[in-house]
Amino acid sequence: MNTTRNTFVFGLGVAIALLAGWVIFPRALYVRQNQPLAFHHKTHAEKSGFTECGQCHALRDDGTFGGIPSSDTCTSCHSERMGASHDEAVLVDNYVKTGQEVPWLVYARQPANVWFSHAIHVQRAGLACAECHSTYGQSDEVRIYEQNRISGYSRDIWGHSISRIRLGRHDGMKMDDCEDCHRRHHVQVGCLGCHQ
Amino acid sequence: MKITRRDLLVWGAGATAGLVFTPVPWKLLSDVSIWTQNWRWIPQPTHRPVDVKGSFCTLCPNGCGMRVRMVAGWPVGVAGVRSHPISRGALCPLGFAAHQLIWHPQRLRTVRHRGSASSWDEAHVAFAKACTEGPVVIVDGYPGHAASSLFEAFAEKQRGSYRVVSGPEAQALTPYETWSGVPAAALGYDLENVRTIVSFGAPLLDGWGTPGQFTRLWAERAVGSADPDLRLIQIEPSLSRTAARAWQRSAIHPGGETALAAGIARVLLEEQLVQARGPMPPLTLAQSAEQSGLSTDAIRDLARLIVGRPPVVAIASDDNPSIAALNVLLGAVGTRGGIVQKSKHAKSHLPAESELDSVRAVLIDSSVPGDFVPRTDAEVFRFAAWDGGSSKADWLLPAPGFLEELTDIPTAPTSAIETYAIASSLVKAPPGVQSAAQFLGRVDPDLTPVDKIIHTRCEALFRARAGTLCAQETTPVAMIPSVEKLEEQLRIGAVWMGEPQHPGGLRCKLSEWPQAPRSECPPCNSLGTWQAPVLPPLASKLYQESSLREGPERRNA
Amino acid sequence: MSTRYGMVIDLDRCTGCGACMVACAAENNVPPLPQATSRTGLTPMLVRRVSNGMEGQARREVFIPILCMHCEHETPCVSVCPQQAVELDKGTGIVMQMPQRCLGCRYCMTACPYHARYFNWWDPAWPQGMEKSLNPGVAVRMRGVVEKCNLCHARLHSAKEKAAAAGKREIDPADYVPACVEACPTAAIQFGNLADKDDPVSREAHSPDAFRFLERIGTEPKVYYKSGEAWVRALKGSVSEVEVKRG
Amino acid sequence: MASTVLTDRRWIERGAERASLPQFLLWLAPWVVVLAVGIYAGGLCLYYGLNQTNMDNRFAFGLWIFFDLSIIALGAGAFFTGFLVYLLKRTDLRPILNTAVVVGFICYSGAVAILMIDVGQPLRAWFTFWYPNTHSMLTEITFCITCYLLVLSIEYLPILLRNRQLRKLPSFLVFEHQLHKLMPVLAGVGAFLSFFHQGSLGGLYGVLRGRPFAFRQGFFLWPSTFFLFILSAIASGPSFLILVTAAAEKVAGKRLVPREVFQRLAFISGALLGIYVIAKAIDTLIWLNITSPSLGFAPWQFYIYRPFGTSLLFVEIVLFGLIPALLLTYRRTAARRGWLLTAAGLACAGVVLNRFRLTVQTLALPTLAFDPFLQYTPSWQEVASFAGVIAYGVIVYSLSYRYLPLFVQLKGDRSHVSVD
Repeated sequence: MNTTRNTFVFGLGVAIALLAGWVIFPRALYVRQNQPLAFHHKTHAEKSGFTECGQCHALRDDGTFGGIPSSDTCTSCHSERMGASHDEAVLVDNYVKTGQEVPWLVYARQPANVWFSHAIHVQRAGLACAECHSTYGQSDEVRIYEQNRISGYSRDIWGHSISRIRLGRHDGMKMDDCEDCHRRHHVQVGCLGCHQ
Repeated sequence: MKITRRDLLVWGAGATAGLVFTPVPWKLLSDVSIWTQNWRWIPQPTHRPVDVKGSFCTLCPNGCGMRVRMVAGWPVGVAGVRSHPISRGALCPLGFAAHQLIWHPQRLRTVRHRGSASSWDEAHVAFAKACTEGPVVIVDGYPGHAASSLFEAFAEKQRGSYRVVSGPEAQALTPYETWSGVPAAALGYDLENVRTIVSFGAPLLDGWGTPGQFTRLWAERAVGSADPDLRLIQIEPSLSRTAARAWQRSAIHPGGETALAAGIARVLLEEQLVQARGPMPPLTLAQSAEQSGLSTDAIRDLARLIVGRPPVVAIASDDNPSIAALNVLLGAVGTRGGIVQKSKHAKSHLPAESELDSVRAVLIDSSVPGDFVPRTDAEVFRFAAWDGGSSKADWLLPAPGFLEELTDIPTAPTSAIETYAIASSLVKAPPGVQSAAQFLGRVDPDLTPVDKIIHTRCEALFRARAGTLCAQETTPVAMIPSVEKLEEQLRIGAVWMGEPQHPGGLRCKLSEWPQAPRSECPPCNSLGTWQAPVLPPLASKLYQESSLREGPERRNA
Repeated sequence: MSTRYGMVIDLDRCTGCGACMVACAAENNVPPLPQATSRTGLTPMLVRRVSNGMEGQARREVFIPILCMHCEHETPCVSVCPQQAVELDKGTGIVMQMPQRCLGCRYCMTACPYHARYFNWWDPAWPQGMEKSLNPGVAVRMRGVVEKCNLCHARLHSAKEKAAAAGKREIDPADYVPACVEACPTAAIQFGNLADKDDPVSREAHSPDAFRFLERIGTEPKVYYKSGEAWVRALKGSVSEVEVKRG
Repeated sequence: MASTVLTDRRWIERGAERASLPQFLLWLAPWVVVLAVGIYAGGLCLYYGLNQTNMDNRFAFGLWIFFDLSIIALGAGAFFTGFLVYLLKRTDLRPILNTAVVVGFICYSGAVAILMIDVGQPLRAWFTFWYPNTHSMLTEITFCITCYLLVLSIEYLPILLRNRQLRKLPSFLVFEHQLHKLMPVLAGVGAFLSFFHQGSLGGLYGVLRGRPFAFRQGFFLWPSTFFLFILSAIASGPSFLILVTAAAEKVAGKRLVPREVFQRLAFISGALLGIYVIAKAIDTLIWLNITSPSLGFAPWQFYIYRPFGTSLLFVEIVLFGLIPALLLTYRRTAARRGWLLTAAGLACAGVVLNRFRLTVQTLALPTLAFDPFLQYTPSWQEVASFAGVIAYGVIVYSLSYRYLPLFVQLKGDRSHVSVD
């Protein structure tokens, strides 16, 4: 009787811990934030006729990566409101007209100690953008940005799977993921090859 | 069913055991260590494109060429410019951290009147009132730049006076002005052609003149063999960094330079080691030996050594006339490799060190070293970018700092060749900051503003069609199509360099050996010439974290 | 062929001005430390002043820039680090220190005979606003970790990126010059590839006046020194090999 | 009510004579104060960083590393006694075994606590397990010390569970029985780990090619200091046990272990110390005449700086080595309590001096020809955390002595003697 009860209580403890650890914890660990504007890659690609990521996310002359285009780029089309949506109004009034940059939340932002060169990976190694960034560039969704409360990293760095048992090829941008790919392609770089 | 304490214990044990098989402990362990790698209170650089701009260092009047790396409108690093004809890619250590000076904790941002907060308007009213009540003195630290013209014009209109505080290198040239009538500002050292230098304590390898010019020259010609092409003889009581690396050095008693110069002159004349005839110093060799701390034999040897490889020039660290007289005797004035006249239109100016009597107000420009204190009872308007803390001023007026102000850079004091450059304003000055030129421009709107003066100077250069423009490649001014093009080139870092002057024009008449007591020499600190009120914070590397410089006590907070 | 970056420092040309130290600190976002002393500061490049021990007229002094020597053989700091925060890069010969991996045990500092490693005793701090002057490309180190000269790695990164963008495999040597080398007004510090026999640095390193400090302990440092003065060359040994007093 | 507050009789072994609770608390009070100050000082170091210490870039290791090396050497009695009792079947040493375990546990946990303050980034210390550099002596030490501390905790557990109140819980009693069966295995594991890390601690300095005062040529993988450290640790460990037990006897005012146990420990300690002294002398000669000259360092230069003259070498090898070795092995001096304790004290001082010289002198001596000889004085924070760990040791030992059956032959412990 006593043993059964003990086993049950013990098991209950285990079960609650597992539930908390696998279900509640991953949710509690991240802050969910919306992007300042609902930007749709697909719409923009269709309207502009751009087919390559590099047409907006270009390399600069010195080889550094331009990242997200500045709000000047928006001005070329959005100098006046192009629709009735709320976000459109925000874009035009708050950013385009003031010349301020849109505070985009960058899913793939690596921390300060990482040195990642798009030029080397894209120009020299010939990697496709989707290799790391998945097909977000063709999607019509605005993803929620999730930020780790402790480390401050975007969730995309650790990857969506909390156990890091990877759901897909594009899940996770941690050092282990970089190393995996480097190993597969027999690329040898020292620590400071990718760190600064 | 009652929950016992035992149940809770067992439940806790189960939960603990279960937790080990969840990501919680492991992910937390990882995240906490990532947290230590990204502490939010540790600043990190911004990820923005880097822009490189050409400019000039304005920490001292020498104006070395600078390449400034800018990110998001702020300077993040500087480097020398190899194509600069005088500094030749070199900068002094302080120059390498100068871009941080705009953030110096002692940066002045508000107007202060006798220690309490005030405003520009009040300062204006006070200064305008002073101008109506009596003459005003304007003190300038970098004579010859565009703002100097404005100061002079203002002083002239107001029947006040324009005074200059000059550094030790410029002061060392004043005896020749007395003897030849050529302004000291028009003189320079023909270092490219000299083969023996006798330095009487001048910190030649320690920021003397244009730091890059002499050190480069020294490295190319004075090292690498036992008897190098350029002999540097350092005469100095202590083992300074210049003395440590000199070809020969003589340790003398402190203050023995005058006596030693006289002793050397006596040997030169007695042994007829020089062509020139000149006045015999009154000091005997024995007196000279006693006062300088060298033996008579050592003085004789030194004299012979000095003339052993002409051309030779003696360089003083202050306006000591005995050393200047030695140069006259050595034939080092107005000759190749000696002291030469570089300019026909430089002017001489009254020094600011003398007492300023019956003056209503004194306005001190931010180019004046922080430790300059005017000898006056008049109301003092002190412009400064940083609070050096040493100057007594009624009004402390915040001036634009490094890279924040458009200014031109005339020829460096020691240079043997004329140059002209423009340092553009690369960084926006903080609000509430005004230069002395802007301030005077508000008092008297008829004054020609600095940018106009600079443009006029460019026009003059363009019209003269002389000299070359040094940038990545050198272009004769005659080949430049328009004055706008010339000014544009100058504003992005090119340097105009004049034609070398024929050295023969300069003559010094010296009827008797100078005995005039030396004027008070400002204590030469180990910074060489640079006497800005504050040091860049990174100078802590030089002053505290290494044993390189004992120098002044740290002046930064 | 792998590259072996190295230096030859001509001590006859060093005037001890300290431009290399300041340029290094500015390049590598080393904080100014008002509270630091010569024993607690961060000076990945440190110019030391050494005398021949004599007094008066016979006294001679020399300035010796000390930085990480990037030891090639049995690199003392690499083998001791418990968690692989230090490594000798196979491709470049640079001894790399990874502050983000470092746990701050300082074992590597006791292992280094050149005292070229520095510990961040304080949190790095700049006067207000001065963080805007930080050099992009170099992460600021946190307190509690060891740092040292990484041969201005940010400049190597930029050079590599530039080469990749231009479609080249090798970097242009002119694009990769460490800050101290660039800053030296007398060109006393020469930088180049020691593995390339035609590189001027490689030739200088084999000149009779060239030497390395503590050569006999066998760590094959890649920073060479050079002097025409015998007493300076004699400093390469230990105290017992040089009859000099320390200045 | 007052009596229940002021008495803890029911937690103390039946029949064991212990001081009254107020007296005991009075004894503990100063140690608690020292511990509190130590924790505060350690907290300062963790919160503000190591600028709280007087260590610097040149003296990167200071008092703490010396302390770690010393107490781990002195704590060697734990594994070595276990090794003798369980593996070499020297059952006559069993009475001292519990004390040995407690002393070992105190020394190792204290060392780990100090190490955690000593590293600049304790929150990243686990990287050593995740990204270990197998060539590093420090990796070996970290692994072994952590594992051995775990072993010691498990060894300590049955002693803890034998407390008069705790053993009333049947499941604890069963657990303790089961643990006891494990003891020989644990002793074996502990001995293996300990031999290794005592050696690695020696290797820690011995591998430093850049520090010719410490650098030693190796046998197989390890420098000679690896073996010397093992020897000196197992030689001084038993001596330290003698000292600790004698101190406890002094406080208790009665004999706690049979005289023969002391005798046995003394002989083991003395004999090993003798071997160590010979090995150390040979090693010193090889180092002075072969190793360091080959690196360009002449022997005299290690001894020209006060206070690190050759006299210190004499003190270490003869005064604190050879003499206690003779005193401890010679039956008649070992039988005299005064001589025995003096000799044990000298032996412990010898190992402490050895650790001091290796940690401090190594860093103080110049390497480059233009290096100065350095000095370093620890800050109050370093001294306070050092003292805090000692206070922690005294407190844990006092509590263990009061509430746990440390000395098994005591009256009232019979039931548990039979368990063995």
